[in-house]
Amino acid sequence: MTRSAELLPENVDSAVDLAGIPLRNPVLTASGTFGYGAEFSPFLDLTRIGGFVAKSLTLEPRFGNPPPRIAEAPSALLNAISLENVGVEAFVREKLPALPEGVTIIASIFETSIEGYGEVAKRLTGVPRVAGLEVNASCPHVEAGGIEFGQSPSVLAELVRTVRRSTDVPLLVKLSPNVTSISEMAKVCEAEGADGISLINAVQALEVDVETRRPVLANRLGGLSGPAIRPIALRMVWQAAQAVSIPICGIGGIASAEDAVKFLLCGATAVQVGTSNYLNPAVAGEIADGIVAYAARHGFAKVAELTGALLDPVGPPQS
Amino acid sequence: MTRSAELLPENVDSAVDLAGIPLRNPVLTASGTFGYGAEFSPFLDLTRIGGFVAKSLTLEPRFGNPPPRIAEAPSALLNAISLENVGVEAFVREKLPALPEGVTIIASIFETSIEGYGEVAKRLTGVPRVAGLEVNASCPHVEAGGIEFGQSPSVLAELVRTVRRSTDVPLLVKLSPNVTSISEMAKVCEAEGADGISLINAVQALEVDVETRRPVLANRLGGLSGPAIRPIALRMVWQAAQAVSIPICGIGGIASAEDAVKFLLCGATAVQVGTSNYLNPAVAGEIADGIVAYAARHGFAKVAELTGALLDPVGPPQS
Amino acid sequence: MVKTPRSPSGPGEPVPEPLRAGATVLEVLDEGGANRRIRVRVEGWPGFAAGQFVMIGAGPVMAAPRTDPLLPRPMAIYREIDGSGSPDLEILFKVGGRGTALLSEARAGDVVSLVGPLGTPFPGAIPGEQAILVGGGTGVASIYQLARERTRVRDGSVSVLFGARSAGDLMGVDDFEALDAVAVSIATEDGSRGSSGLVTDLLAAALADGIDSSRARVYACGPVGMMRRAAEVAKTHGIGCVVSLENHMACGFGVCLGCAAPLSAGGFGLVCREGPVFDAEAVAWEGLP
Amino acid sequence: MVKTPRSPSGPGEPVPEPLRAGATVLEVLDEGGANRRIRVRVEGWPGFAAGQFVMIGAGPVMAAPRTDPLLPRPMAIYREIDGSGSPDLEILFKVGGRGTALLSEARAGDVVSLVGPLGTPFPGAIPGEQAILVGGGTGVASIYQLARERTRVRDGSVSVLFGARSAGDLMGVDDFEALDAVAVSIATEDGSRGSSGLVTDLLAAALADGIDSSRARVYACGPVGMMRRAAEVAKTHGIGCVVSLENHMACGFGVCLGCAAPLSAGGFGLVCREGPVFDAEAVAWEGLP
Ligand SMILES: Cc1cc2nc3c(=O)[nH]c(=O)nc-3n(C[C@H](O)[C@H](O)[C@H](O)COP(=O)(O)OP(=O)(O)OC[C@H]3O[C@@H](n4cnc5c(N)ncnc54)[C@H](O)[C@@H]3O)c2cc1C
Ligand SMILES: Cc1cc2nc3c(=O)[nH]c(=O)nc-3n(C[C@H](O)[C@H](O)[C@H](O)COP(=O)(O)OP(=O)(O)OC[C@H]3O[C@@H](n4cnc5c(N)ncnc54)[C@H](O)[C@@H]3O)c2cc1C
Ligand SMILES: Cc1cc2nc3c(=O)[nH]c(=O)nc-3n(C[C@H](O)[C@H](O)[C@H](O)COP(=O)(O)O)c2cc1C
Ligand SMILES: Cc1cc2nc3c(=O)[nH]c(=O)nc-3n(C[C@H](O)[C@H](O)[C@H](O)COP(=O)(O)O)c2cc1C
Ligand code: FES
Ligand code: FES
Repeated sequence: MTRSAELLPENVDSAVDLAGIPLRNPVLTASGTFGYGAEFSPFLDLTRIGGFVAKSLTLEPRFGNPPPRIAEAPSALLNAISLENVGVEAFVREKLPALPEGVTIIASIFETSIEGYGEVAKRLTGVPRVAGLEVNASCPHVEAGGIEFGQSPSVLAELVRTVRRSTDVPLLVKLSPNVTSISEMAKVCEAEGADGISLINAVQALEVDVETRRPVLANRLGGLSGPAIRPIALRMVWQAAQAVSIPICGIGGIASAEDAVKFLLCGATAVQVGTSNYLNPAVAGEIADGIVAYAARHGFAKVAELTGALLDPVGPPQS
Repeated sequence: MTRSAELLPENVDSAVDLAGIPLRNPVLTASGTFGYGAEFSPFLDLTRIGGFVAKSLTLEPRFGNPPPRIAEAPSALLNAISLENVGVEAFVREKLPALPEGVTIIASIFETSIEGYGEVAKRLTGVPRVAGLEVNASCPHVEAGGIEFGQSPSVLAELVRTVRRSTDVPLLVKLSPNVTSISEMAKVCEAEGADGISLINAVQALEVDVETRRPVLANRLGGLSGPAIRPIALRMVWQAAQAVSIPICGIGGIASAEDAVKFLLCGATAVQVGTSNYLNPAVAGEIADGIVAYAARHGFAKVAELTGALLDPVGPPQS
Repeated sequence: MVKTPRSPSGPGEPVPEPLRAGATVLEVLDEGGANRRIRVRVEGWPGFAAGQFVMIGAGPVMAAPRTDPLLPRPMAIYREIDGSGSPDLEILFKVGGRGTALLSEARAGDVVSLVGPLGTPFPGAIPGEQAILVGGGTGVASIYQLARERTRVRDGSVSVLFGARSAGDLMGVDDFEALDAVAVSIATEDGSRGSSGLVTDLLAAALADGIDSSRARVYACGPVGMMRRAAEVAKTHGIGCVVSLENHMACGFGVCLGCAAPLSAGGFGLVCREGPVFDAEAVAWEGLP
Repeated sequence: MVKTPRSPSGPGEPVPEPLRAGATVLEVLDEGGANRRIRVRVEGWPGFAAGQFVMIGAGPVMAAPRTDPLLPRPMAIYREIDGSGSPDLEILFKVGGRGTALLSEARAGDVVSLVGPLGTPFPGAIPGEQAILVGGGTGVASIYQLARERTRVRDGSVSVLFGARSAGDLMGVDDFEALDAVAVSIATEDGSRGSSGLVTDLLAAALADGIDSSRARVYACGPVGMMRRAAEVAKTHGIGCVVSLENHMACGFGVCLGCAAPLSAGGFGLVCREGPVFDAEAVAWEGLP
């Protein structure tokens, strides 16, 4: 598939279909990094991007971890926010109506029990503005029985099954990167009826202050995000794309259109921008434009054609 | 353990015992990043550091992967060198004698079969200059049956058992970070008689060139190393230290004495400096001096007392 | 377009809508020791209210993107150079870690990324307010604009108490002294300038001096311990205390939830949005790192 | 202290022991387009041999350590400014990616990290050597010192063939022209300077021009395709060809094994240690990316 003719960006079709969610373009913003959307309105026209994934919701409003909750690491952010959110009711009642028309919203759900997940999913089903659900199976710093939901194939299977039974909206499952085989986890989601998978969540990590001799986060462990994790995320997206045929939403360290294109080439249908939103609250819009420009320059008439368009490495000696 | 009195660096005892290997100070250099040692003699007096781990050896000399083998990533290096090495015989015959007296050498071993590992371990047993063996169970880019030796508890157990039976020299097992539970893997090593564990090896990753639309490495997947992975490595060292009582050698992104101290505080007895050697071939010596200076400033009379000296995070509200 | 954030004194003044911009460095001045003053021009700057801050890049933007250090740094807006409405801002900062070290190397013409103005400003003055401003270390940078504004309060008074480890750590003293009708006192821990001791001792002395508690208010910005102590001293005298917190931040505009401060009413407040200005009573000090 | 590395012409000249140092930037000159010339002073510089290179930091060392971009960049030592033995070095480079972009912003007084001199130099001259140097793009930076030295070969001759996409991409032409007894020819792909076409066409023409194949040798540095073609042209005329490869490198001194080039004899050669200079015949071109 070598393409020669360059196109004009206005002749490129940027729309993609992510697991039954039609998106204007493949750029979403990641849960927990975009608040409930309205916070970005001074900086970004929310209809310029594909949509956004809201902060993960629990049944009841929740407080998070005590501070310090964040720290800086090489090319990365370390965080342990935990479950802090307004709760599903306030989200539906206050946050959704505050958003302008034409903004695509995916709700993210999280709970400490599988039944809890199912319950939150039910409450969000049939809510007009909610285009899809993302199950956060991967929050790396919540001590729910020790390991993450997304770290055990059997627990993950039960979780996806339960949520699938609770809702008929498009269902994405967001995977934890802290596993031996991301392919295995992706297959579990596909088998249990997920419409798509999102990956990766933050990578479990630790940072220490040598002067105080203490962990920098009150929670001790946190999740590493930002550019540092991008090559790990890209590997996992590529591996998952080999393993399943449901669509993939690529996440991890995306800071530019070029970064986003890498994920599309490796098999992602759409991407989510996370930590970069903090550094430049307009970045998601710039990335959306940049992807179209890339597609045009490389002669792709549809952005959707970029998905999986990775070529093989330069070959071994041919002589 | 609050220490008040500062000490003079010359009054600090820098020696540590790593799994039966006496070290002048806790700074080793990591396998594959220090060649066979002599390459560093223009830059660094090798007796200034605790010792070095040589490039992993196979029974026969081996060629590695075709180029490109390396690429840059955010705060990181991505590599897919594979098995390239001179073989165990040439190492013993040519490389060891080239090293000055007083240099502590740990040989690293790698093979494509468990029997192969055992055989290499045998060949290195009783060789005068070899102070210890490190089993590289983790090379993330060698396609030995698909997964890494260090990714399956049962395979790892068999590997450690076999090598343990083949040698009586101090035995370190170097773990792969590409696992769900590093604690489980650490316990396997302890149960099978390893004298210590080293972690982490490079994290499996992928990088893509959007202009050529190809992976940047000929091998497609590679191992991510350097500062980007340090908080992940630190987390794994801390987790492993909770799980086992054999000594731990901490590896991953160490670029300064401060970085090294973080690993010691989290439970490492010694550390290995990898990628940073490429950027500054004298860095390991500077780190060794810096650790002693830190111990002195913080009133630790022995560097060994830094191991595990991490305090709890700032507490939750006490009122 | 304006929005109305929550403020410690109830619904606050409308504040300008923040923008994201490249700020052009005009100059970086050495203010002695590790202290620096950076002047930047921000095209389209919408103005700010006393107590607001910006998120400023960790070092200038260079020819090629660098991802380390990653996070921007929160910095109080010290003042607009030519008074209200000027797009030329001044920030006073101390070189400590990597971001401030890199920022100190910015040269005229360099561009630094900037998001702001952010945060909920100081509340409006009490009629005839006797404002006592307490600044510890770099905390004084957050209260200069407040001092300036409080001098305009009819029948009011403004005193500013500076605290620092040593004379060399003081910043901005000349600027405050140049303000009309502002009484400046200084305490240094080593006694190298002003009285010897803590700035909260100065505060205790000032309040003991017989003050009209119905018109007095204390404003404190500095290390947590100092603010907490200032609040206690004020409370002893039945005087209200407003503080400006300096938690670590990733975004600065309320989406990362990283800057949470525990509140005495339970739960957390976002320092970047509900703060940085809080009523001292609202803060659960024992949970603040 | 000297060591004797392997060289394409058998045991080579002893080369100086490398050092690791902070190099002080003297100036960075704009050479048109993306081309830059950086001058640095390296205290204790031990000298170098034609064909050697340094690993130079991706941008200047700043007040605080930054870990991105991480790797140093390999750059040929263009020349010592005041002739042999001077600690002032010149490097010619092209701004392409992040490291070279940052390096181009270095200012006088800045420090860049440097390790070198590294690599196996060009082999000694054949008696009466007729040296034909072919430089494509930034490849010319690797052959200036060689050109200079070959002018001293008794009864020899030196011609230098420059190739570039366009006139603006050429670098160092004036320096080569200023050398005594060096014949300079230029080819640009767009014909904007010199003849229109590829530098390897110039080479073919030069060799077809009747040359003493027993005394002639071709030296090529530039893009892989260009070097490969130069080697083929030379071979057609029964003339030896020496190339200087530019693989990606992490360390530059033989320990990361990242720079491996496939060899025609099987296996790989380390470009940083066995090279960058190789006999063209020794390279398995089809395996070189
Ligand atoms: C609202 C607000 C206003 C501020 N105003 C000023 C000001 O006007 N002048 C001034 O000198 N300082 C001010 N500070 C503190 C300033 O933000 C920190 O000193 C600065 O972030 C430290 O960065 P660094 O690169 O030196 O440190 P590093 O140690 O490299 O920082 C690492 C990370 O920790 C964070 N961090 C470290 N120390 C602090 C701190 N004390 N407060 C908050 N975050 C910290 C950094 O932002 C960064 O994310 C303010 C902080 C806040 C929250
Ligand atoms: C022995 C040797 C001598 C060289 N001499 C010169 C010279 O004198 N002048 C000059 O302009 N260039 C020279 N090069 C090429 C130069 O090293 C690259 O252009 C430079 O590394 C690109 O860095 P960047 O930051 O612009 O690119 P980036 O794309 O940011 O680089 C990313 C990574 O890829 C590597 N890389 C990218 N392109 C190349 C390349 N062409 N060759 C090797 N590595 C590359 C970088 O070193 C870095 O590790 C030489 C290369 C070698 C091996
Ligand atoms: C401060 C912070 C809070 C986050 N909260 C959530 C969350 O509530 N739910 C979730 O699924 N992911 C959460 N994430 C993970 C991100 O959505 C994303 O998966 C991760 O940060 C990797 O992407 P990035 O490198 O682009 O940030 C959070 C990340 C950060 C940095
Ligand atoms: C180029 C390269 C080659 C490596 N080769 C080996 C090897 O042969 N055996 C091994 O156990 N680890 C090898 N490693 C892994 C390192 O020893 C180390 O575990 C890893 O790089 C993480 O440490 P760092 O971040 O300090 O580099 C290699 C790493 C690099 C970068
Ligand atoms: S700094 Fe991000 S929410 Fe306050
Ligand atoms: S660049 Fe490291 S071995 Fe050549």
